[in-house]
Amino acid sequence: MSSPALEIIGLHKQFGGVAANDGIDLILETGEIHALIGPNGSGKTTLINQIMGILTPNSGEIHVFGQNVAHRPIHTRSKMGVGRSWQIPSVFPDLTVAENVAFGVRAALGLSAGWWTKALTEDVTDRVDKLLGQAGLRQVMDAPAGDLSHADQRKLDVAIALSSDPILVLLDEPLAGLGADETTHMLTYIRKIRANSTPGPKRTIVLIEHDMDAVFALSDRISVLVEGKIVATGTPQEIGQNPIVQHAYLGEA
Amino acid sequence: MNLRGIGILAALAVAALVFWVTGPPNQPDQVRIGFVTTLTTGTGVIGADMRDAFELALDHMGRTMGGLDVSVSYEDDAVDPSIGRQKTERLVQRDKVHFVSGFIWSNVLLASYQAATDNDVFLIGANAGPSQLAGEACNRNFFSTSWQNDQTTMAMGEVLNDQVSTVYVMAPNYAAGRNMIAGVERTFQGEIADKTLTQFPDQLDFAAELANIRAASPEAVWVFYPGNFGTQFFQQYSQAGLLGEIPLYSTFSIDALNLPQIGELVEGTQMTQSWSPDMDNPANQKFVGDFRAKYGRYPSFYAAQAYDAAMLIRSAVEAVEGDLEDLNGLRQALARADFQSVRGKFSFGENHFPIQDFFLREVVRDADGAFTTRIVDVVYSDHVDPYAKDCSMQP
Amino acid sequence: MMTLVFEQALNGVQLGVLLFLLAAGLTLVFGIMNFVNLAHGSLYMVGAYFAATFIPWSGSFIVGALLALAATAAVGMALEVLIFRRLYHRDHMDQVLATFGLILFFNELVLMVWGPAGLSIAVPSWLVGQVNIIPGVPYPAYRLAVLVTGLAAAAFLYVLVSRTRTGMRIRAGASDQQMAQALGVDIKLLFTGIVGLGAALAALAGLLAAPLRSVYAGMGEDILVLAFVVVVIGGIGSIRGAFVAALGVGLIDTVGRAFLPRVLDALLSDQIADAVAPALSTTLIYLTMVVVLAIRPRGLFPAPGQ
Amino acid sequence: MTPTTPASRWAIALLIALAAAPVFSALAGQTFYVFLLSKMMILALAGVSLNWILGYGNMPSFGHAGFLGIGAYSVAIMSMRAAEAQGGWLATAFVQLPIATLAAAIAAIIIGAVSLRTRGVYFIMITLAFGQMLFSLGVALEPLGGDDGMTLPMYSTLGPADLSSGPVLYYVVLGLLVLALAGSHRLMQSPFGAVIRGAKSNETRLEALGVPTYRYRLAAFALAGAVCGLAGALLANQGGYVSPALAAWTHSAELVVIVLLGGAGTLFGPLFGALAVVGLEEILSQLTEHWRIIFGPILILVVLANRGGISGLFRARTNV
Repeated sequence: MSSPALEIIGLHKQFGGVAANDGIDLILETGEIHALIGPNGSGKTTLINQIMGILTPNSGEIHVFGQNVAHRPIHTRSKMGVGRSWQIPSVFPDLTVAENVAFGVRAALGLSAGWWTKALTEDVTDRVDKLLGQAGLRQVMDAPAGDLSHADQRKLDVAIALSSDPILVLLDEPLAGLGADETTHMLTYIRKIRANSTPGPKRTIVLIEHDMDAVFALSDRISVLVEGKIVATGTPQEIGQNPIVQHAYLGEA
Repeated sequence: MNLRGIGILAALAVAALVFWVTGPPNQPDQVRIGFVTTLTTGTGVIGADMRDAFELALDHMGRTMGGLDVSVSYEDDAVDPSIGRQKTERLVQRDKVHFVSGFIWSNVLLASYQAATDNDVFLIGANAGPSQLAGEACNRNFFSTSWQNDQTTMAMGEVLNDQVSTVYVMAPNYAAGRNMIAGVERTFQGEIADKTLTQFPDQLDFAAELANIRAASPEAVWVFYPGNFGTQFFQQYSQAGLLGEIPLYSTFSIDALNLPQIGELVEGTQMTQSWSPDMDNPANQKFVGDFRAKYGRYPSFYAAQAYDAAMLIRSAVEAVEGDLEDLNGLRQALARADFQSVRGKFSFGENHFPIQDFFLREVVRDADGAFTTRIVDVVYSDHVDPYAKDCSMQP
Repeated sequence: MMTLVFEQALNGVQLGVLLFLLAAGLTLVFGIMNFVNLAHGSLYMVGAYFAATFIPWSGSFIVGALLALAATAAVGMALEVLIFRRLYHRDHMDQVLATFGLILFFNELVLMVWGPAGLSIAVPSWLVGQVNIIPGVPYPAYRLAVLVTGLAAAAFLYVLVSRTRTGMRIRAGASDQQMAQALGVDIKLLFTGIVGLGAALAALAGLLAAPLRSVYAGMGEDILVLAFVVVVIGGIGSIRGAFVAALGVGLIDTVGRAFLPRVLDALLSDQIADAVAPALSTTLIYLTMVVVLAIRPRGLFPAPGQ
Repeated sequence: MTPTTPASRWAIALLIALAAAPVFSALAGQTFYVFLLSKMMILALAGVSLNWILGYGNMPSFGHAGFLGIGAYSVAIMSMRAAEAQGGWLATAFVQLPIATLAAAIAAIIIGAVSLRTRGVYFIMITLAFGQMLFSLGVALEPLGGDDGMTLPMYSTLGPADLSSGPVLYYVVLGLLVLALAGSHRLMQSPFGAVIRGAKSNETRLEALGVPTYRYRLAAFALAGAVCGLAGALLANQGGYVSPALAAWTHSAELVVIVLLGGAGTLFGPLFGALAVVGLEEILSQLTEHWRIIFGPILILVVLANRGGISGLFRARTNV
């Protein structure tokens, strides 16, 4: 019996007097796309920051494929297969697009960053090429990331998240600021991500998104956060009909 | 490829360098002197005083020596050994000076002297007197118109022997400070009540130490706080109300530069020194009189030593009749010290440090109400520094 | 012995309040404008030079001091308008380089304007002498006055920042510049004012220290490093942190200097103690800072958002 | 920066000119410029090392001169021992320079391990504190002369010659500087360099990709300390003298100025910076002893111009 991709038990995170996450319990099965929705400030980003290890919880447990990682450093979580994108595209502006993606590729291949080898060796370029092709960024691979358009930076941000070949992917508003065409492209891209081009199980995805059409189209299940608590979890249909949700969140939309 | 471009740029750069390198033309009939001292930073006042005295000496000799014009470049060391070294190198290598003088600080002198002496350029130290140069590392091309660090405080130890049985000693924690304390300990036979080494270079508030002094209530306090340190120490000593209570002796801490600021506080306190403005000889009277007339203040001991350095150099240039190629002649003439020192009698020991008297002086007001110092007593006559015996001068 | 400890503690607090006056300006400018001002020590120096000029000229310590505060504030505001405000959004190292240039400039400028000899300020006649705070411990009246003035300035600053409209604007500027602008705060003017205030506090420290430490070129750097240590230990941007850290640093430095040699004398052989004590007391402050930062990398009172 | 940018063309031309300079200065009978240019190149070498952490990585050290001191004192101690033994293996540059480098590396690992827990201005201050501690240590070391420092009893030997000879030292320094620049280029194009440059702008993201940045930053800090120690060892031979003043924070500030003025995070920036700092000081100080009143505003103007130092000026010119 395999462990769930992600299991969160009684997670608390306090900022001063405010409980950003107030006793969160959540289980994600392998291959699931699970959306987190809720108003701004409801604790969604705080939650994935803790899964990634950027924030340390005050109490509670975070199990990734059966191991409690709540107090492990960030980089070890990446080694266990966690990867994330950022709400505001978080790229390395001075580095080329290819270099941006190469970090994760090298880490996934178990290569440490040597002092004397070239940055892009052959085994690395193959993967980099594939990732950038998938994201539609191959033609700009030698440009500094800081020079890209917002939409391209958004794509690059997701590509970087995938570069370390994670099997649990945390996507923080991947559609924010994108136009209609770009949104369509990104939705296809996210479906491809789940399918996982490399051999291995399907990827599990945690998706934070405000675009409800996209959320309902993509997700297998949805959890609703309000003031640091999960008030409802279920399939898109169940959530769409849940009166608490309609009152607390969708009703306002 | 841009090899040609690189070639052109390189050629341009080399041409610029050559132009730069050729520097000022060497004028043959000239005595060239470099004077390295501190003209900037918080202690620039000392260097300015030395420069004024050196200029006065040049005025007195009509700006010629042995029939040759004299040109002096004054260089600032900013109290940094590596800058002092660089300036000395430039004076010697590029400007081809015949003499280098100045040097307030031991560490700057020690970093710099070889740049001159190794190239047979004479270095006339006008203040710093580190034990190394007086002893094992004595050098045929190095001469001092000041003193060896230990001497003045050894004299102080003798003074204290006559007056007290316990003393509290205090100095900044750096080489000269520790040497000065060692000098007192060498001759003082009473009890050292306590010894405090304060932070160097940045401690300027002595509240903690002054409270400790009061608690220890020794018979007397002796301190070494040169330059700004002195000003600050005496102001705080006075504010702490210790001035009337515990007699204060000092060395190299009260000078003509800070007397205008602290004279009132330290009137009557005693110190040892090898020179005083009231010394009664014609050279000194002319020096002090003209210095006051030209600059409107008393010269400091730094100034007196710089003045002597200029006069020493002239005596040597005259002895060889302006033949600056005659290095042996110059060296022998320098060693004879055949000039009228503002200290009256003046001669060099084997190690090229002066053999001279050390006096006890005290702070007084002159006829115009300005603060100065006056000789009270002779502590040492014809004193030879304790390191001279370690010197075996190579001819 | 107890009286000596008490007296040394008083000395420590007195050094502490001087450091606080300097650190307060640094930490305000730092916390609000995110600006590293190495030239803050130059304002301390310029303030002392102004005071040493204005006090004899006006014949009154108070009048001269107030003129010096105003003049230094003006210098600070001029610097803000001409240079600082162009650098708020720049890399810290750019700010370091530019303000280091200012240090060089001001140190040379005072040498050229006031001469190399340095100046001194006499203790005002009504503060000459000692006060017996507790019987048998005569404490210099002037040092006591420095202590009281420093504490008063700290209290003034506390009230200004936490209880007044100006303080509200300052705090708004610190937490969110756009929000502050939306509230109708003229950010440019506010920032100029904050630098002016910091400059005046630095000048106050400079002129209070002058009768103890005299006035000379480069006096700012001797104390600037300590003030930065205070800011960093306290947590950048935190006035409260600066106050606590300043008193802590003042006490550790003074008490360390006063008692460390004896403690070491008792523990070690004379010779070793003589060699170790001064070196250790010199580095005590730095050691303290390293330990604090090793445990709390953002200081004792990290300001939120920093 | 590839070797075809205008800045690198100037830099290569400069290096060629530097290689030829001793010949010309010997012809002109002016050995002083060999001394001065040696010093300039040693500072450039120290600047190259500081550039790795301050320019490419976001580690603004204000105590870098401490490593100069460690390198210099290592040489002084070995030279003392060698002089007692009248030569021997401890006297050779092939032993002294690596040991000095290693000593600085070890110190840098210890200092870096603590300092790298902090960021930004905290990092500036904690490195400054460590630098000041090394300075105080030097002042307290009485057997080595305390604050007076000490004259090297003998220079590092190099086969039949030793580094007391201006031209020998000059070409050793030039060779090491060229090596360091080539190494700098290679290093920053390597995966390691990419991590250091990446951690400058976005350290969290790097960690989220599985890169343990602390280790890499510490390695960079140690490497920078080591090469600066090498520069210190050369500086001891260049002056024939060591003193704690080498480690004073003003010298750390000088190194920072060299890197920033030349252009932080550019390959040849430290070379331009060292040339500008040493050259300006040399030229301006001959105009007036108050030369800093000109030099200070030059620094301010360079910052206000915001072109990224001297390297940036070259870049800007090609855009016109």
